[in-house]
Amino acid sequence: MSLNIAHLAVALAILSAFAPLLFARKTALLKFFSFMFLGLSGCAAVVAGAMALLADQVVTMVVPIGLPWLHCYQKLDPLAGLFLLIVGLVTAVVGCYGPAYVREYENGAQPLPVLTVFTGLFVAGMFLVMLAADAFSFMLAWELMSVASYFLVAYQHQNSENRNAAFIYLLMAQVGGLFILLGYGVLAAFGGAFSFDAMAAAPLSSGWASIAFILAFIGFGMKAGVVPLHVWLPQAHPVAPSHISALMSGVMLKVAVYGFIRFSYDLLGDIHWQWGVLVLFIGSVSAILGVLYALMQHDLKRLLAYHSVENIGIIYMGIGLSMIFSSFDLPLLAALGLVAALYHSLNHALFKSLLFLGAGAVLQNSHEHDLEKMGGLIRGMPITALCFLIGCISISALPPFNGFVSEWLTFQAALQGPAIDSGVISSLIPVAAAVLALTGALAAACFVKVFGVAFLGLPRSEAVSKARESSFGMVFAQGVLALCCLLFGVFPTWTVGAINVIPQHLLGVGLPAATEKGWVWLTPMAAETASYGAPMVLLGICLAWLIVWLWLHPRRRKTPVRVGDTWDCGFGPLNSRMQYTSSSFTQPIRRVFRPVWPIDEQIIAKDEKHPGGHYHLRVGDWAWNKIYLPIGRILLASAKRAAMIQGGNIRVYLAYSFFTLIFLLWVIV
Amino acid sequence: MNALYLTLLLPLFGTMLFAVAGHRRSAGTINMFICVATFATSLWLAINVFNQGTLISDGKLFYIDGFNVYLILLNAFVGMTTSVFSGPYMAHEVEIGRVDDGRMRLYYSMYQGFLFTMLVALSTNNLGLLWVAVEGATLATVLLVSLYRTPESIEAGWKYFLICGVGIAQALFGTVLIYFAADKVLPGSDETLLWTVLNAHAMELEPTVLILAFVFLLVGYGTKVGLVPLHNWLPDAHSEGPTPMSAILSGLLLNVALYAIVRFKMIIDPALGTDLPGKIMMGFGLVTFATAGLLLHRQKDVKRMFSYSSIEHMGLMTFAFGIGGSLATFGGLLHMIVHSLTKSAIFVTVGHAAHVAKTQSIDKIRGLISTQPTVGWGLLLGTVAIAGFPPFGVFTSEFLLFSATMKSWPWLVITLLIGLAVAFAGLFRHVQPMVFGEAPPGQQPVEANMWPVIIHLVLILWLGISVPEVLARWIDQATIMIVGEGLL
Amino acid sequence: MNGWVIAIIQTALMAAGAPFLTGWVKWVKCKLQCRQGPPPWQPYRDLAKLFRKEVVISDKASVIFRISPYLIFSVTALAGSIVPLLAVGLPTSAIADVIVLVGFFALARFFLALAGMDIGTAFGGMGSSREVTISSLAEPAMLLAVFTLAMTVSSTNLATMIYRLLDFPFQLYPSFIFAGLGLLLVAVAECGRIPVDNPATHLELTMVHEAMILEYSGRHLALMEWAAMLKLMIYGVLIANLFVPWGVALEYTAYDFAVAMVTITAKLLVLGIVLAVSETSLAKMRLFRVPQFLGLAFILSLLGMLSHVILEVR
Amino acid sequence: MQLISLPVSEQLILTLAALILFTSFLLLAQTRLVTLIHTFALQGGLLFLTTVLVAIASGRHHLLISAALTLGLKVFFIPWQLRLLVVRLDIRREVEVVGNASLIMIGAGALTLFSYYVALPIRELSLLSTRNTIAISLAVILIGMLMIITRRKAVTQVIGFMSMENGLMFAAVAATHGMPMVVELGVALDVLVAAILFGIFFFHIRSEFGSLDVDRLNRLNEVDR
Repeated sequence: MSLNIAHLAVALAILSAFAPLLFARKTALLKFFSFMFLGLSGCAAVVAGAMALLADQVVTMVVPIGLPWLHCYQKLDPLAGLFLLIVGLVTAVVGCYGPAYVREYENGAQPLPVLTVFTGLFVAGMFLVMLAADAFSFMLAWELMSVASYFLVAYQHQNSENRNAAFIYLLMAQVGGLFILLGYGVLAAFGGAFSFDAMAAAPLSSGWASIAFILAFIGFGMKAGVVPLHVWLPQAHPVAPSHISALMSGVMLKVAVYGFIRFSYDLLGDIHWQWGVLVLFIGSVSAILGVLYALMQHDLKRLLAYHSVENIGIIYMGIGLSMIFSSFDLPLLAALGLVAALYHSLNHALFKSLLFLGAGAVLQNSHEHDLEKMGGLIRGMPITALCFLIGCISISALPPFNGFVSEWLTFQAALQGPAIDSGVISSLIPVAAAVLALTGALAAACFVKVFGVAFLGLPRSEAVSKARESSFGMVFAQGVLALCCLLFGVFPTWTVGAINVIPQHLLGVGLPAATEKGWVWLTPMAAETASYGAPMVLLGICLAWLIVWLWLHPRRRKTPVRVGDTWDCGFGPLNSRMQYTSSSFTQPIRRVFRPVWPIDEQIIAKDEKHPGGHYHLRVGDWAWNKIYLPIGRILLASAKRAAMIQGGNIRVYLAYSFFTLIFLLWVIV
Repeated sequence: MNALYLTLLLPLFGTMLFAVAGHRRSAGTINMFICVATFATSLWLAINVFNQGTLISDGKLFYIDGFNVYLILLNAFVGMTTSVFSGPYMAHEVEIGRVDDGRMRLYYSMYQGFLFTMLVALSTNNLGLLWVAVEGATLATVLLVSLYRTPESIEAGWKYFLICGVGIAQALFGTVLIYFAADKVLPGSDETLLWTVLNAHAMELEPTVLILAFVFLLVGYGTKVGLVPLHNWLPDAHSEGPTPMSAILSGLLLNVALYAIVRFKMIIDPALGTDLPGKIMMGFGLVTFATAGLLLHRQKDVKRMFSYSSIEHMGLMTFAFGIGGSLATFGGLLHMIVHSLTKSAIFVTVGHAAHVAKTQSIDKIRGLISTQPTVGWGLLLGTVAIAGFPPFGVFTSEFLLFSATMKSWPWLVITLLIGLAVAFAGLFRHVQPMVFGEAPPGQQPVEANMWPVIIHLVLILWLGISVPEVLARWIDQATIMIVGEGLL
Repeated sequence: MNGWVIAIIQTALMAAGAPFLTGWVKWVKCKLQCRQGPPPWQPYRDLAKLFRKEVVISDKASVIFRISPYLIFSVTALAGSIVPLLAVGLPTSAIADVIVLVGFFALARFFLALAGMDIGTAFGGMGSSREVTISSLAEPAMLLAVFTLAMTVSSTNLATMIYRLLDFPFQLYPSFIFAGLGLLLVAVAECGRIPVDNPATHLELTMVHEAMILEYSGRHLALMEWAAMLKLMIYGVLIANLFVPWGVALEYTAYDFAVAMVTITAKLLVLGIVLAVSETSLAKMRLFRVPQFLGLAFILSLLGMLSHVILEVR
Repeated sequence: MQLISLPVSEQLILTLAALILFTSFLLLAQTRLVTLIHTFALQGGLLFLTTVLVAIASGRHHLLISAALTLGLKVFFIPWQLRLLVVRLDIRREVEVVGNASLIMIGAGALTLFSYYVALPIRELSLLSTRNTIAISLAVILIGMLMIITRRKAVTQVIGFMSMENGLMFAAVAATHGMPMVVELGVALDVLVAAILFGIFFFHIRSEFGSLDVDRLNRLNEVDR
């Protein structure tokens, strides 16, 4: 049943891609049908996912397509269900958001049907990845997802940065896909077949298992965007249409996480501690570098993209912890780490989509994506601002919103480090916890900057000052996500209770104690070890607020608030250029962590072009400068070397033939 | 067998007809009809083979089995769709005055002549005749390569002629050696060079002669396949000839040459008892694959670029047949089909693109999608397909190939992987700016017949999502024939 | 039910005592510097006056500016409610553990910094920028310090931590020395004391906390100030009760409470003196020296953690 | 195996083989075009003789047709056509400079040795004396290739190519007593067409590049210039 609904979701997504083409000329109908089907498909996926997750059932099916001896295996289990739910939720929301948002593209340079077709295919690809239960259909769905999203990134291809970003994206997607394929190849070679069941049963030696793991780690990491495989992410996400960025950043990265979990827990099974250490290390590095790079960005969507790197890092930290515990035969703790990672996947999908949708709303209404030119948007777009604020609080991992819960769970897992029977590892794990703490604090700093610079203060450009609230659909979509952020933050026990079946499937145990104290108290290990009463926190804040308000309210009548000018030190009226900008806000952090970024910073004194002087700042990416550019250079140099073979002289060509012959004759004799 | 004779006679008739009447305006249409008829008869032939199994002609000169029949069908099909494209394309060339009547006669006549030689090469049972037909194919196309009479096209033609001539001469020596070996087993027989006979007596042949023969055959036919470092003629010939020519060269000729190598390998392998030929082929395949991938980065001419892509894929197929084993062979055979279909579709689109932009230079082709969306998307999707992205069929065959490599030569997979990534980057960095972006001022859409492209892309899409049972059984038969065991 | 009442009373006590602690530090400092100084209860007078005064709000301010004081105070008060001032085992302490406590501070700071940026002055942005920089460095150091304790007692729940520390047979934990020192440094930074910040000046080059609340007046300013005092109080109680847990009431008897009351007062007064002495003897740092200061805190906490793992486990 | 123990016909074939190899060396060394064409015709003649001899000695009379074809094509038609072209293109007197001629000759000698080395395993299996000719024909083929590689004139390259073809035919005739008829005919047809096409190309190259120097055909390349 759940699988049928999931297939319905896929069908609806494909329908949303192609059915509206019947109305290719009538934009209104095109938009309506496309996004309606998309939304319905999302809803169907949510239903299917929830059924699989809550009913704790595994449904399988064989579809007779694909290769003759390798039919397409489909399976929906709780793990797939959770991620199906995540994808479906965001897709459904995007279905509400889309029609109003794509208004911008109606009369643009590119035809709208291109956008809707590939959006549908993209979503269908993501659904199919979750459902695939053999390597072939997995790769098929996976690459469908990659290619479709490539076209979406390249949608506004009249801009060169779109083209470049799309190229880098597709290139890395291709490489990643190949790595994954190889990973499956190892398993299939030992398991004798491509179905997941056969692979899971493959008798792997420890060395081959590690090779398969590394391949999968790189492959999925490429898509998930862990450092240093993240470089496509900050390029591709900003240039895609915002609802696509929301899907890509919020959901597609989760699909990679899903694949990684599926591969390492389900297919490989016997986990080595070295893998866990690797995942934890890369996760920590991604988290900290992601947030540090995010801090330095002033393009709103690029900043959010770097935050995706950070959050994926946090998810990987959870997974890494889980792997380490699992390898030391501590399944309960392993379950805790896994639950934390899964929960964070859900949360990140929610708040990152919310933030991207907010950024889209800002972009649509002010045509501005540069933080340096924003400001004061809260006055024109109050509801968007409120939703965005909720997103900011959530992603900064502040109670009582959802981001906090999953980070808290990750902390709890990290603090159980000493349970491990190895001194070095158990002392390293708390360090990871410290990194997580630093990440969280820096993320908060970053979102103070984002919200403060974009929505508060004075508008820094004309267009921004005229921005008005978006239409109902867009606001509604953001509202839904904001509400989800709150609900998943305030009622974590229910969520953890539902997610619990996944570690039961993968590791054999769940977290029996997590919800034993009732729905108010989240006690992952035991009540005395740690507890978090999220509803009580919300209640407490409200209560405290109420008391203060009741106490102060009478005074308000006595001495009403007087509105006056801002204090300007007596120098005359303030203007928007006196405010701290995005760059200046992060200047202290830039000083503190100076070596982290390749910085090109110049202060140009007054000259003709810049009568007021000029400050120039460019923050690059070391991964790009030190890894990718050299690879590119090596590639081009070797291509140049290889080109010598095609020198143009026919006598040389014939000499090749001659010497090849001689060589071969010499070899065989 | 009648189906076969018809299949062979139709193009032969076409060759003669066009030698006289190729310059007429209706020639393009007639050409198309002949090709359609050829395809129909080849389909008939295929159904015959499918129903009755292997066929052999009375004089044992022709022999149709599961291996070659699907290549015959493929040849006829690609020949047909390309002829659909070729008519309007050449009419446009006449219009802009690049070719005159005489050359049009030559063109159509040789188009059919080329198809004829290809079909003969595929269907013959006599290995000597195989050589004659492949050499004939070179001779038929060499003037087409230099059809435009520009210095570059003359140069390309000369290189094509001489390099292939020298190469193919070596193949003849290989054939002579095979004959020499067989002569000892079956002295004085007229049937000594028949593949069926050789295959039956493969175990009795002298291994030391055979390995020597194999080297010559590999270098000889390998020159036609485009194996590095014997490939140098290929990009030149593809880029300078008329585009329909490039489409069938890439789609057919290379396959046929590879087919020849595989046929010989089928005889040589059992006699030899070692996998030395396989290893040599793998080595060639890898070197070819890697070099072509790198050279993709240095292209300035769009047809030249796609010809390097053909070299790359031929390398991959050679590698697959070199590995041997049912999985790799199945993948290699499937790859032959999907590569032919995709590459000819790409060349068709490239032809239109070159007409739109009035140049073949990559730097000057810009914004195809905004000028003519069908051409732009066709080129982009074709490139996506050839780069091995699902849901297109190239992915399926590469998937099989990778799995096979993983099974027997796991470490080589890394080379393949790097090669694929490099090749992909090389293709896309050039194709992207051509299709995307804003069109240069004054660029106008041209009359384009995109049906061949659409049909090909739909077919490879179909093959990517689901390989039909019939085709799979067919390929499996061929696999059984080549390596002795099937997959199904 | 009993527990809830005690918890609320305890929170109220905390809130009520906070201004005194601030005043006490100031008074001791004045004495140390041989100045007359205001009496320790001067902050109460200030707050009372501020609550009565008119509120002037900039016309550039948004709703964030208005709700921030209430939110910050509520959150800080809630944070206060989970710190065991007098007794352990109260129901409020189950609401949140020490990680959530840090989260509360972060939430308050988040809005504080936003409020600073809201009216669009240079001062506000400057203050916010510095505040988030300092706190983002202080937070990990603090968590690491607390984690050392949490690992020792294998719990992150504050009440459980204190309870177990009291329950265990007395032993010397070398890690606690480092963690305590680390936490002390963090507290100094977080509460905006010398040498990181100077709450007593409004010198634009140095101010952090004051820059953010520069635009506030009347009861809003009062709430902000009070929240800051409360924060100092919470840190004081935290350090006092975590590292010197004796005296905290384990059972809810009048005697125990009285003892707890006396001991915590004494501990806080001593802490206040320590703070005053250090503030007197140290000079305010340059802003870009602060990371080094916090780096020291981080290293201390890390050493604490490592010495726990190396020396104390098994 | 003693030479003396062989029948006269086979002794003759071996002698002819030696002569053909010798003409190959001559071709390699010859710099004047017209003489080169004559030498090529001579090689064709030797091939014709061999074919006739084998046809008579082995009693495979269809080889006589093959011999006739060789006579027609290799001895008369192609040399005649080449000579005609040389006259028409007015390059009779052109002398081709061959760089480092002695080195090339040493190379050709080494190739002969190498061919012998390669064919050695076959030879050891042999019963028939004619099997030795495999080595000779291989040497002729390789020397033909060497000639194509070292010469810069299109005409010389074609002669090299045709001389390779001669080596092939020699192998077919001497080592295996001729290929099946249909193949012989096909090969002959191909050679004929090729010879005509070469002629067409000479004119094109000459008119587009102003010379028959193939080193000038270097526009199509991937190298930065």
